[in-house]
Amino acid sequence: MPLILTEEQTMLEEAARGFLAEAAPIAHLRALRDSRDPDGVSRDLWTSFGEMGFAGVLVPEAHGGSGLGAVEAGVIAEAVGRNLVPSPFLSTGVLAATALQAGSEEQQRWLPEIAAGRLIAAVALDEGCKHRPDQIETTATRSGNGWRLDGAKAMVLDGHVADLLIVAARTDEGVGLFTVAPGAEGVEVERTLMVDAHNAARVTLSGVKVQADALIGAADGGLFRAVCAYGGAMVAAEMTGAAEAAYEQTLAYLRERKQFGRAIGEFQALQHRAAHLYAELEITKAAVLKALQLLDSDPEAAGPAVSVAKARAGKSSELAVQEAVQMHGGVGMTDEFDVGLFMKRIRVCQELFGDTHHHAERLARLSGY
Amino acid sequence: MPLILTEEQTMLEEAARGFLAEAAPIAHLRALRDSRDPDGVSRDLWTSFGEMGFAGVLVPEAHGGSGLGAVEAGVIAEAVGRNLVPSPFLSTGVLAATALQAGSEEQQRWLPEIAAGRLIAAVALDEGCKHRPDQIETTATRSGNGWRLDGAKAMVLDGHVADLLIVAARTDEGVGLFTVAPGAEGVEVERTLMVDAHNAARVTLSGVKVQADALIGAADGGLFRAVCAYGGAMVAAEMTGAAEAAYEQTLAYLRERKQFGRAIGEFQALQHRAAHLYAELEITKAAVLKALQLLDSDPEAAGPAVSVAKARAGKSSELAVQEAVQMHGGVGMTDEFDVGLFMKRIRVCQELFGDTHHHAERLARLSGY
Amino acid sequence: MSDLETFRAETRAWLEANCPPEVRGPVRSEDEAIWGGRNATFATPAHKLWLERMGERGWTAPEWPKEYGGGGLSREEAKVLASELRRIQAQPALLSFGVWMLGPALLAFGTEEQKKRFLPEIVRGEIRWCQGYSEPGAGSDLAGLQTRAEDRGDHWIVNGQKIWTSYADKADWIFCLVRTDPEAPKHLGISFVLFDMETPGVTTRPITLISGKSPFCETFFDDVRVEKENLVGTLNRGWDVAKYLLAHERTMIGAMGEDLNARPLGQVAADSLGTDEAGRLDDPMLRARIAGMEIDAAAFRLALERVGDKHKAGKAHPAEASMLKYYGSELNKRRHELLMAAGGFDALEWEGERSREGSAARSWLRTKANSIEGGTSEIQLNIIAKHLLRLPGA
Amino acid sequence: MSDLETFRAETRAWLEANCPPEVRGPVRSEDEAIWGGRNATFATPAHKLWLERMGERGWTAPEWPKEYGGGGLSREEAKVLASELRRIQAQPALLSFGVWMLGPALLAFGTEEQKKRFLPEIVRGEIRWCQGYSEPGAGSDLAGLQTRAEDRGDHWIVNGQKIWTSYADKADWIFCLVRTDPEAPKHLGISFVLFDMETPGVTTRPITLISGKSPFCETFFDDVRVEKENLVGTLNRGWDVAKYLLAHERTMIGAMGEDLNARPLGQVAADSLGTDEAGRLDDPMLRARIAGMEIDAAAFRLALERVGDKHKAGKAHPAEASMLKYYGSELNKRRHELLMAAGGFDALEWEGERSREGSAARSWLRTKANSIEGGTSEIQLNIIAKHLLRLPGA
Repeated sequence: MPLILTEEQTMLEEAARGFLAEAAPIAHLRALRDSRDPDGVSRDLWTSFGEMGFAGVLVPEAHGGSGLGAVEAGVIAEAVGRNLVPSPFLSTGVLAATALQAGSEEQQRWLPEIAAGRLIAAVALDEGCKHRPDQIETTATRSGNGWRLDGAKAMVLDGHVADLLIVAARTDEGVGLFTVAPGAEGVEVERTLMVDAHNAARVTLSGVKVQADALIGAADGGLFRAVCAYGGAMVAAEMTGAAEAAYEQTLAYLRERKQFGRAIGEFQALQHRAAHLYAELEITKAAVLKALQLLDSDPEAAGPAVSVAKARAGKSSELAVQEAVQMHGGVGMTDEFDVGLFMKRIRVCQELFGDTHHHAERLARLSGY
Repeated sequence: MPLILTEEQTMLEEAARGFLAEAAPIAHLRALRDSRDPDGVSRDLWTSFGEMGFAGVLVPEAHGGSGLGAVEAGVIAEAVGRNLVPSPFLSTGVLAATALQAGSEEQQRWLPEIAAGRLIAAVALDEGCKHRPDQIETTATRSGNGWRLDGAKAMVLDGHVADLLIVAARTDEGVGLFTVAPGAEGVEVERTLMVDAHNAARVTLSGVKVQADALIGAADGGLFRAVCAYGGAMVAAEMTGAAEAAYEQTLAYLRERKQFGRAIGEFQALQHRAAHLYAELEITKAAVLKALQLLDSDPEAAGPAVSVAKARAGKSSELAVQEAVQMHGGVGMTDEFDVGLFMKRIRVCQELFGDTHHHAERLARLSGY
Repeated sequence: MSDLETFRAETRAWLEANCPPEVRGPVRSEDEAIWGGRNATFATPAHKLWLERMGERGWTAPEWPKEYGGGGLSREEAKVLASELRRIQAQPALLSFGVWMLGPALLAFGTEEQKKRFLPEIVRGEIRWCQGYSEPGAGSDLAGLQTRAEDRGDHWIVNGQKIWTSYADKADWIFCLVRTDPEAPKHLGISFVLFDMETPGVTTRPITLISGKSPFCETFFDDVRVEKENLVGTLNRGWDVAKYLLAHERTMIGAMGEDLNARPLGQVAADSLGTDEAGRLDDPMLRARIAGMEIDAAAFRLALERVGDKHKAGKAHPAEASMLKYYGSELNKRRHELLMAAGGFDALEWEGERSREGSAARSWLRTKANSIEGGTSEIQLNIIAKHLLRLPGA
Repeated sequence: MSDLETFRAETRAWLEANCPPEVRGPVRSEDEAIWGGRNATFATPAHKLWLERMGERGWTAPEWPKEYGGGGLSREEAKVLASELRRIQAQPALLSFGVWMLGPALLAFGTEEQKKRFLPEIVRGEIRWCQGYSEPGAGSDLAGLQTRAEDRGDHWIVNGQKIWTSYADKADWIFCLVRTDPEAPKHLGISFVLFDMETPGVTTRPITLISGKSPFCETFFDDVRVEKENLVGTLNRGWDVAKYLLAHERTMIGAMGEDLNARPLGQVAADSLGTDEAGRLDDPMLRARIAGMEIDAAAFRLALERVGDKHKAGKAHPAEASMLKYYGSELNKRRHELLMAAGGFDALEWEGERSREGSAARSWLRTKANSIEGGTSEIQLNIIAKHLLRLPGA
């Protein structure tokens, strides 16, 4: 498969960029942040995601979705990144949609709701302060006909506005994913206000009782890993979008801003740094697209490619936002300019589904050293 | 103590630089290399080191030396580095002189010979392919009244021209240093021709018998560590000298060489890289001087400072020679220009007494993480 | 016992007796910082006492001459004092642009009268100063300065606007660059003047940064009267004063990242991420980067000391301050990137008690200004290339 | 079965039958490299056979048209062929500046006659080519070209000197930039010509590099006769041909570091340094740097593939070759720095069998030229800044 977008994918890219630049430019994030919006996302916008076919990009057509693949979802994630759009696309459109497809018929009835942008589902995976999929300590123990869940989850995207929770918990067999009603007894949800003004929450589960059929698919860890792989690749795509937008703003600033009587973009030292950054970003784009393609064509083999993509996205987008602020100088430090918002979002994305260090470690082990 | 050279030390610096620029400029190294000199060092030059008081800089005055300290030895090492001088200064003037001072009266009788530049002594410390002082596998076992030595040593500086060997070997107590005659039965010495055209050898010891009094001082590892600390600091000093000389040649080239109608030093991208390198080198110089001062004033506490100095010297001098070759362009790749010789020497110095990685690891452990 | 050893013993005894326990240990919040000034606030009465005691001894400016209220210490004695303060983890008795920046400029360029008038109250922390250099649109290029001072005989009338004036809203006086000769080219025609921030026509407006509320302000001058006796240095040669002072500022910003009471970053990371069986931080890749940064930081501290010693010995080139400023601020940015990685999800919180109102994230973002304020890293590299490397066209 | 699957099956079967065992597995020494040419030498008869078989099929230039001796494969088929060659660890059947550089230029700029004459013998490895661009003193700045071609009606007389001509002492023909109009400014007035290295007046002298003996030569032209029929492209517009061809060279040098049969560097390092209880390379700091490099290398391989695919789809900007050249050569330098660190003392030896005549050290030093030859890294960054970023004054 050529490592470029198909014509259909390019059309989707244009549609997603166009729609989001119109409906949810960065001003949208600022408005939610500055009004201290209690939801932190707009349900109306999420409904529009449904209408555009974005919310259900990964939902099979039989369940009212677009039935497309990871590449198409990545194209949307990238547009989300470019505009720093706060939305349940990642939590619900990617993670929950991926998880629920593996579920029972009963569980799959949530899929049309997701595709329509009517339902927000939060997937509670991480614990502690870093993404460590091998160290899930939340437990699911058999209790009567069902399960009992105990543990504390962190960085639950959209946790405080979720209509449905999906919780990763350790069973005797391995890590399984369980559907939990946010209002169930023993569930506590605390919104955490984040540096990037996107949504996250801490979720505590104390003796939460769920039915036997709350388990999605098998509890062998396979679905959990698959959800993490989709999450990692999608966040990498979002990061490339955000990094590229910050880069474009910086290039524009280099062309416009005058100092010592010349456009600062004429200074060769800045030219070389900008050119180096261009190379870093292009190389990352190839890695991200490859990971997305493999998730579609050979998901079993996609793991290392996702790690390469996420590690590269972390490295190159960090450089992009650092250079963006530095090259903007003083104004880059003000809240008024957007480059700082890109820096904040990239920092959060680094932590989601494992940072550069995590994936480097993972790849080193996979490579046998 | 101020972190600058005293007046006396500055005078010594001038003397050492002047003498070596005259008596052993880089042409000296080239002549030995191109004639495939079997010794790889000039014994006449070593005698001159004796006459100048350099060979015995660390030898007490009572034994005919200058009775100076690590800072003064470092000043000479730096001048050696600037001129890429192949000489037994490190092996004999630093390592052997440090070791033998802790020895018996009998052993100290070698010191005047060293101070006079008449004796070359090689100190065989390392094994395998990296400096790993915690993994010495050469053994010294009690045998009759004396010891029996078995093992294989690598990177023995001046090993094939040595009049005396000093060998680190593990005893029941710890690692001890033993004097061994190069001609003793069971000793095999193989010269290894190195990338930098400096001297090294592999030494194999098979059931080598030495007297009880061959052990220098105690076998508790203390002297071994002290010799390694002196070696590390002195190589760091040599590296700063070599890096600085390569840097100066590069600055000169930047000022002279014209391209696209301008001196290449006018290009801002190169200016910024040269300025960054300046900062790296200056910061390393402070670290190296501190390590040398502590070896004189508080040797017990000098360990971490030596590691900082050697790690920094590795990092900054590698950058210096890489930039030197790159900024020289094609001619920098030719054997005719000196920058390549600096690159080669720096690579060898990286490996001597632990590279940047080794010392970073050591410091991390010492810092409790 | 050498003189220095005697001095150390006496200093230790005095500190033991005079440094209150409340001002020992890491600075826990911004409130604890002692800035002094007319409207000074103190976290505790002990903080006030600490400033008073240190100020009285001149130890808030240890190396300044005694006649101007300073400590009159030699460089070696000042090092001993600093190490004794470190030993007991004493918090700084005074943070002051007066001590760091204006004072050195006055000592070098001020009249005897100016020194007598301004220095002692700086040492005692009675007057808080701010700096007025940057202007909108001028950035690192001070030659483009627009604020104008019109000559009115014994005084000037100043009109214009400054930006990035730290703590302008809290400062009592300002040292300020104004254009006194609009015809002169570039750096000429600029003068260095002092005036009271309560003078009619001065207004300030804080700037919100990506890290949140900030000490930076926009400052506006609308027909502000400035007495001519408050000119520092020669008329129209304010650039010389500013350059001298910028060098001091650079060293300061370069060193700013250094909280000497701070624990090694690797240990901080181990607290949050744990260690493996061998006691190593349980994130090998992060650990490697931390170790690299800590080595550079250790060497940088020594370089700071070395440049100070060279300075004292009359062997320092003024442009070495640019080297320290450049390296120190880049280092501090690296440090905080690593702190964020070590903190993980916890360090991303922006509000609330658990995160102490997002202190990790806000500090991280704040460091991004280090390589911009006081002359960008690019400007410092230009200065090194020109003045230390003497590269053509630099 | 799709067409591509059929092609894969057929290719696999053909390779199984035709790729001798002697040419499988890593290239163990320079002697094994197959360069072809009039005076070709082969490590074994199997190597000769391998070139003949692949050349006959056109698979030494898989994507060239069949009419000129090429393989006539589509891009997708060529990828399948490459992956099948990798699968059996086949050594390259031909290393050739003709295939990599001259061929693409001839396909784009050559006359039908030139294509018919030169391309098939390039594919079969019968004629070995070298490149004459750089001149002493001109370096990356080809505008300063001095080699002059004097018009003599049906031929030119060429005088001048080239440097960095790889394998000039072993090549049969040269493609060469000469100045055909001494009056024209800068890049104009230069033409792209071909001639036989056996023409009277051509002499070569190898250059000794820091890595030892090198393929590079100085090449001298003393009244060398060049037929006008061997002009490629338009007279005085040789710069267009050269630019096109440089882009190809850049991609090639960028990718050169990639020995696709090579083991992961981390495993190579573990061989020499050992592993800890957890199976991790026993040098945590080196391990971290290796992992970072391997990630960049993996991503770079994908970027190479992606630019190829964009090219095929008509969506690649020619300057993207500069991006690949820049990144690939810097990456290769990093790889060899790490290989040296992993090899330690052993990798420092310069002669003797144990070190295979210093192969690690020589390879390491050789990589330092990657970012100089074919346009320095700085030139590539300039090109990116100008043509891709459109920065002012670039």
